[in-house]
Amino acid sequence: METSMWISLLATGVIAGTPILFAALGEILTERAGILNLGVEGMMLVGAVTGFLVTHSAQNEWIGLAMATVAGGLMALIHAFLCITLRANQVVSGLALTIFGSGLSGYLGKNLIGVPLANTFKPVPIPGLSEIPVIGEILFKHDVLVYISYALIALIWFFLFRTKAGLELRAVGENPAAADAAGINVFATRYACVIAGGMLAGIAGAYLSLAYAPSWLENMTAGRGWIAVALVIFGMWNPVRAFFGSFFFGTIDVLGFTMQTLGIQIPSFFLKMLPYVFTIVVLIVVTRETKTRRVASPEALGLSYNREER
Amino acid sequence: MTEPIRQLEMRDITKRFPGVLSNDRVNIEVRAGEVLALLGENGAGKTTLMNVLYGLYAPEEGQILLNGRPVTIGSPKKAIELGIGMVHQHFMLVPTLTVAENVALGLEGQGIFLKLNDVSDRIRAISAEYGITVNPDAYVWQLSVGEQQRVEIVKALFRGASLLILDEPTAVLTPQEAEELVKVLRRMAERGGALIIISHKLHEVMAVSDRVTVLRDGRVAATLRTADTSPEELAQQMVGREMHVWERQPAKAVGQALLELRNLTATSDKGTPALRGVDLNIRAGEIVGIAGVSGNGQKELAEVIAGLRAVTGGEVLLKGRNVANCSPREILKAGLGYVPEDRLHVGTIPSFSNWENLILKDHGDAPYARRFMLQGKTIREICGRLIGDYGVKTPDQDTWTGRLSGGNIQRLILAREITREPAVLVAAYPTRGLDIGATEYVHTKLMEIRDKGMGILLISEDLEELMNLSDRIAVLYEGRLVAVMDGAEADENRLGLLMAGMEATAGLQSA
Amino acid sequence: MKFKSKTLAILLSLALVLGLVLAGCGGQPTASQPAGDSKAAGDKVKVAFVYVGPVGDAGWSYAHDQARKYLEKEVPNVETSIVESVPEGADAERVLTELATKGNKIIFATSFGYMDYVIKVAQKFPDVTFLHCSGYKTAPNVGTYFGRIYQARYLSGLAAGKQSKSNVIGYVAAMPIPEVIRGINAFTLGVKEANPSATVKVVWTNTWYDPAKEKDAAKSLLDAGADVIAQHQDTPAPMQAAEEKGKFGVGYNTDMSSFAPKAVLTGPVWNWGPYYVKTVKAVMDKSWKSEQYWGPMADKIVDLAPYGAMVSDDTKALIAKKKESLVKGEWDVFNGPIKDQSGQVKVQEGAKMTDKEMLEFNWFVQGVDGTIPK
Amino acid sequence: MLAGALAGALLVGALFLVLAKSDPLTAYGVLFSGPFSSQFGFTETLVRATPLLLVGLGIIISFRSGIINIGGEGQILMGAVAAAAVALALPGVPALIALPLVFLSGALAGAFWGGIAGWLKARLQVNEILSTVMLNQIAAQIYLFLIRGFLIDPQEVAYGTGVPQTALLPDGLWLERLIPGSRLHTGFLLAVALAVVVYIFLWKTPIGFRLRAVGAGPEASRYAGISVSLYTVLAMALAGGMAGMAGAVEVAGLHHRALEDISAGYGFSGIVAALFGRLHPIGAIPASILMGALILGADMMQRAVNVPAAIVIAIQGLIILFVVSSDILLRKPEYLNRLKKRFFPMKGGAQSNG
Repeated sequence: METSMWISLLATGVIAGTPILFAALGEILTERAGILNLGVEGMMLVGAVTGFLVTHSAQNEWIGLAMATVAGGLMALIHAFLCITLRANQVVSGLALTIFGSGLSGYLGKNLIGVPLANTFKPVPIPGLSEIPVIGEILFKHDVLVYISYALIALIWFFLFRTKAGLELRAVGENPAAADAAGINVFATRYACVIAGGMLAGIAGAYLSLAYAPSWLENMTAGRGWIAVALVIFGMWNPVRAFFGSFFFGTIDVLGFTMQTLGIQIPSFFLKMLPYVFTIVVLIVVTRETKTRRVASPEALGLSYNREER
Repeated sequence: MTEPIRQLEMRDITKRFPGVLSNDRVNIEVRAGEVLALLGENGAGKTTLMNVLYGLYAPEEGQILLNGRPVTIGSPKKAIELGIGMVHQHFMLVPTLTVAENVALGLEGQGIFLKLNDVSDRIRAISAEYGITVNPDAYVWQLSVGEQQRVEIVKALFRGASLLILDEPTAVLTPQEAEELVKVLRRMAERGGALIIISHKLHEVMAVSDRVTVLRDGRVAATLRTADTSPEELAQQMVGREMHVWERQPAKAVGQALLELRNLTATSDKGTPALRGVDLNIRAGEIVGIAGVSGNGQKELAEVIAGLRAVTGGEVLLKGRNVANCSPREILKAGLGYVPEDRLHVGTIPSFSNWENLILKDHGDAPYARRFMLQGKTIREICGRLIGDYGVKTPDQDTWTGRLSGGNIQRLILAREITREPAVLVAAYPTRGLDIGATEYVHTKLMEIRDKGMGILLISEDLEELMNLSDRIAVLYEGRLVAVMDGAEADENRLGLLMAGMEATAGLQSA
Repeated sequence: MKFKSKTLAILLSLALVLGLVLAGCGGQPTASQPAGDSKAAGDKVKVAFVYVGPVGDAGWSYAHDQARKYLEKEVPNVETSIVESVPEGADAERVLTELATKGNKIIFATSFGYMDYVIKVAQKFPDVTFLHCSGYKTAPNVGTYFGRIYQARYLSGLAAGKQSKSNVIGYVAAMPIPEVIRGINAFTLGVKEANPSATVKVVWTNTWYDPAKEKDAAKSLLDAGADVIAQHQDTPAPMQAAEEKGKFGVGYNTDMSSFAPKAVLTGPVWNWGPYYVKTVKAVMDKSWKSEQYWGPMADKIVDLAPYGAMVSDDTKALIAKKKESLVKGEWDVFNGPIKDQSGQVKVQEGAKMTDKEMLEFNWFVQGVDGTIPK
Repeated sequence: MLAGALAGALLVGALFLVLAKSDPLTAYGVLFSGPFSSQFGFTETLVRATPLLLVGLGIIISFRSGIINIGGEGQILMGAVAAAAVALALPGVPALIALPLVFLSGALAGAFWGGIAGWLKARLQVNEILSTVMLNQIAAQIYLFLIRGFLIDPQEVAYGTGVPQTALLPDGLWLERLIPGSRLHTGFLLAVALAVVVYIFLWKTPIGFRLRAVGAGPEASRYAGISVSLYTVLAMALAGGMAGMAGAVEVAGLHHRALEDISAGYGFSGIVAALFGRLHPIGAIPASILMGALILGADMMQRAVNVPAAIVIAIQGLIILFVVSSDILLRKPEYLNRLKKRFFPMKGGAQSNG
C-alpha cells in the first residue's frame, strides 16, 4: 500500500507537471532567442478556451488541440510584433498580454461554463513500456499529450544543440549582432521562436481544459504560466532539465495532498512558495556559474535588436 | 557557389543618419588580387561605407556593381552569398560558442544537422593553407583578441569570401602580429582575393595596400596608387591641411615620487594572474609610458590603481599613503585622476548632459552641492567656463554627452579630471580613435599639466605617441614590467621585441 | 526612456482639463442624491446583483446567476443587472454606491466580504433594500440570507455511505473555515448513519477554484483508498477524477452529473431562485422586514441534485425518509449525541446545537479522518 | 501618438463589444465620460490613482537606476500587511504618533522586500526581472498566510466566516476623507507630495544624481567613485518602499484593514503609469490619474451596458498593449517611416530582405 501510494504520487506529479512543461518548453525556445515572454499565462488561457471551444463544437479533441496551438501562436505573434518589430518593452508587453488573455478567454468561454466535454484525452497505457515495474506506472500510463511532451523534450533538445537552426537560434539570443553579421535573419528567427513558444503555451492551456480537468473555467490556469517562467530558469534553459523541474514542481503540487491523507499537515503556503524559493536559489546558482562556466541566461535576453542603432 | 569577385565598384553611395551625412556620393573600386586601403580620420565615413557594402546599412542613393553588374545587397546574408566577407572592428562572435560553432553559424546548405567535425576539419585546412592558427574546439570567450580576429578571418574564408573587408585590423595587435597579418593579407591578395582595409594609420596603409582611397568628411578626397604617394601626401589628404610636426619636449623638473607601485599583483576577470609583481614609480612632473600589446595587464594596471579592481598583493602608494584596495572614491579623493580607455561608457555617461558628466566625480562636494542639494547655479557657471576653456564643441550644457564626437568627449573628460587637480593622472589610450586635431590637443594638454608638476601614467598602444611624450617608458608583458627605459633612448624595434616577450630578461631595470 | 517635454505638456494639459471637470461638477451633489432616473426603467423595479467571481465559475456566482434568471422569469416587473468579479474590499463600497445611485431598489450582495460595505452604503440610501448573503450584520434596510446547506450535505452523506465498499470516503475541502467544517461534519454524520464503519478522509486545497489542484487532491484521496469523493469546491474536477478511476462522487453547488455521469451519485445544491422571488415580491408590496434568514431545506433554498443511475432504490428510500423528517422539522442534523474525533461527547443526547454554535464550528465529529490546520 | 494608441485599442475593443451585442458607442461614452462626469466618478478616479502614483514613483526610481522592478505586487502586499499589523498593535496610541509609524512600517516592509531583489542583483548579479517575479509569488503566499493566520480578524473566527482579512484599524488611524461622502482620502495628497519629493530627490540631490548615474552608466559611475551595488540596493529599497507605502495607504486610507487581493494589480499597472508618465515623477501624476480613470471607466462601462467583466479586462489589456507599442514611436518618430519602408517597399528596393 505504501509503495503504491508513492508510485501513484509520482505518476500524478508527471501529470501535474505536464502543462507547465509544455509552457516551459515554449518559453525556453522564446528566451533562447533572446525574447522574454511574461505573457505565458494569458497564452495558456487563450489556448485552454480555444481548445475547449473547438473540441466542443467539432466533437474532436485533436482539432481542438490544433486550434489551441494556433490560438497560442497568434497571441505570441502580437508579442513578437510588439517586441521585435516595434521594439516595445518586453516585460510590459508580456504583462499586458497576460491581462488581455485572461479577459479574452473569459469572454470567449462565457457560454462554456458548466458544459461537459465528450471528447477528451484519456489515459492510454503504452503497451510494453507501461508494464515495466514502477517506471511504467509512473511514466507510461498517461494520456497521449504526456507522451507528446516526452517526444518534444528530445526533439527540442536535439534541435537546439544538434541542428544548424538550433545553433543559429542560440546565437541570436546570445549576440544578435554577431548572428546578423553571419547572415542569420535575426528578426525571422525571433519571430519563429516567439510564435513557436506561444503555440506550446497554447497546448499547455489545452492540456488543462482537454486532459487534466476537462472543463472550462475562467482563469483555470491559476498561475501556472508564472511557474512555467520559473521552470525555465530552474531548468537553466535546457529542455531535459526542464522536464525534471516540471516533474519536481508537479510532485510538490500533489505532495501536500498525499501528506494530508497520511495525516501530515504541511502549511499549504509553504508548499506553494517552495517552487519559487527553489527557483530563486537556482537563479543564484546559475548566475554564479555564469562567471566561471558561462552557462546561463541568454546574454541578449530582454533586449531588442536594431541593426542600425548599434 | 557564385562566381568569384573580379571587380567591385560602389558608385555615388549616399548614406544619412539623423543629422549627419555620413557618405556623400562616394565612389570606390577594388579588383581581384589587390588590396585597397580606405583611409580617413574617425567619422570620415569609412566604416559606414563598408557596412553599406556588407548589407548592414541601406544607402539612400547609389549603386553597387559587381563584376560590372548592379547588385542589391539587402543583408549580410546576401553579401556572403555574393562572396563578400567582413571582419568588424568589434568582432561578431558569440562568446558562449566554440570556434567551430561560430564558423558554422549561418552556413548555407548541407542539410539541417550540425556537422561540427566536418567544419573543424575544414577550419584546420584553411588555417594550414593561409598560415592562420586557430583551434576549432576552443570557446571564443577563452581566446585573446588576436586569436578572435583570426577566427573572424577564417570564418570569412570558410564561406568562400573572394572579397574581404577588414575594419582597423591591426588596432589590437603587436607590431610583430601586425606584420604577420600583413603577410597573410598579401598572401590572400596574391591568391586572387580582393581586400579592403579600413585604417587611419599611415604606415599600415603604406605597408599593405596597392591603392588608397582617402575619405574626408564623408567624401572621397583622393584615390591614389600607394606606390606613387607618400605618407605626407596621404596625411595631408586625410586632414585637409599641413600636419604639425611633433617635437619631443623632455621633462623640465622631476620631483618626488607621487605614485609608487610595489610588487603589485592582481588577477584578470577570468581569475588568471594579470599583474605579477609590478614595481614602478611615477614622479611629479614626468610622464611614464606603458607600452604593451593589449591584454598583457594594462587594463588591470589602470583599474587597480583607480581602485576598480582588487589588489591581491603588494602596495599602491599615492602620495605616500597605501591606497591598495581602497574604494574608488577614497582613491580619487586622495588625488588620482583617470582618463579611462572606454571614454564614452566609462569616462562619461552618454545619456547624461554635459554638465552632469562634468560634475560626475565631485557632485557631492562643495561647491557643487551644499546641504544635500545640488547647487544648480554654481554648477552651470563652472561648467560653462570649463566647456569654454577646453574648447568642447557642443550646442549647450544640456546636450547629451553621447551626442558629442570622440574628441569633444575626451576634452570634456580632461576638463573634469584636470580641474580636480589630482597629483597623478592615469591616462589609458587617451588618443585612441581620435582624429589628428584632437590627438594634438590631448598631447598638448598632457605636456602642459606635466610641466605644472603632475605625474602622469600614460598607457598606449601607439608607439609613436609613447616615444614622443614619455619621459620614461615601461614595457608590460604578461603582467610583468620587462623593461623600463628612458624615453629618449627607446626605439620602435626594441619596444616591439619587448612587447612580444622576445627580450623578456633583457634590460630589466629597477624603476 | 528619456523624458520628453512635449509629452509632459500633453499630460499636464490633460490634467488641467481633468481639474476643470472636477471644478465644474464640484457644485453638483450628484453622489449623495438617490438619482431619480427611475423613469428610464419605466415601471419596472430595478434589482442588482453583486457577484464576487465571474458568473462563469460554475459554482457560487453561477448558482446565484441562475437564480437571477429565474427571478426575471417569475416576476414580470423586475429588471435585473449584475456586476461580476467585484473584489471583497473597498471597491465593493463603490460598486454598491454606484448601483444605489443608478436607481436600483433592491441590491443583493452575494458574498460574505461585502458585509461592512453593505452596512455603510445602506446608511446613505435608506430607500434601497440591501440583502447580504452569508453575513451576520443587519440594519433596518439590510437583511441577510443563507441556506442550511449542511442539511443537504447530510443527505448526500447517506448516499455516499451506502455506496462505499472500501469504507473510505474522500472529501476535497477548500478552506478550513467553520462553514466548510460544518459541511464535513454533516456529511460525515450522514455517512455514519448509512454505514457505521466508514470514515471520511479530508484533504484541504486552500483554494475554492483551481480545477487541476482539486483534481490532484481527489486523486490523492483515491490513491489512499477512497471510493467515493465528496467536495466543498467550486469546480467539477474532483468528480472527473472519480470518474476516471471508475469510482463515485458527490458534487456541490449545481448538478455536476454532466461532467462525470458515471460517477456522480448526487450532491447538495443551492437553489436561490425561490428565495429571490419571495424577497423581491415582499419588498415590492412593502411587506419586507429586515431579518437574518438561514433558510432550511423546507424552503427549498438547498436541495439535492438528481440521483445518478447507480444509486439504489434502497438508498433513495433512506434519503427520502430522512429528508421528510428534516423538512417537517422533526429533527436536525446536529442533534445530540455527537462525539468529536477523540470520542468525547460534545452534544449531549437530547440537546441540539444552536445556530451560533454551528456557525462557529471548529472541531470534527467522530468518523472524520483529518485535521483542521491552525 | 498616445491618442492613436488609445484609438487603436478601442477600435479592437469595439469589435468585442459588437460581438457581445453591446453598443460600443454607449459603452465608450461611459468609459470616458464616466470617471469625469460626476464628483463620484472623479473622486473614485483619484482613489485609484493614489496607489498607482505611489507604485509608479517607485518604478520611476528603480527604472531610472537601471533596474526593471516588476515586484510591485509583492512589495505592496508586504507594505500592507506590515502597516496593518503595526496599526493593530498600537491601539489607543494617538494618531499623530501611530500614523507615521504605520506608514514607516509599510514603507520599510516594502523596502525590505524590494531590497532583497536589489541585494540579489548587486551582490550576486541575479536578474531582477526574474527574481521579482518569483518574489511576487512568495509574497502572495506569505501575505495570505498572515491574514489567514496570526492577523485574521478575531470576528472572522468568532462568526466562523473565516474570510482572510485583518481586523479593522482603530478609527483614529483612518485617513481623513478629502470630500465628505466620497472615498477620496488624504493619501492622494500624500502621493502627490511624494511625487514632488521624488522629483527633487532624483534631480536636485547628490544621492538622486548617483542613482540616476548608476542607472544610465554603471561603469562610468563605478569609475567616478559611486558604489554601484550600494545604490542598486538603495534604488530597489526605495522602489519597494514606495510600493509598500502604497500598500500602507490603501490600508489606512481605503480598506482600513489588510484583505485579500489588496494589491489589485497595481504593481503591474503602476509600471504602465510610470511609463505613461515618461518615467518622470511629475509626469506620473497625470499619467496615474489617466490610468485610474481608464480602470474605473472600464468598470463603469461594465455596469452601464452590461458587458461581461471579461471584455473589460481584455480592453484594458489592449490599451496597455497599444500604449507600449506606441512607446518606441513616441521616442523615435522616424522609426515609423522606416517601418513603412520595411513593410511597403515602394521603390528602389534597397532593402528587400529583412
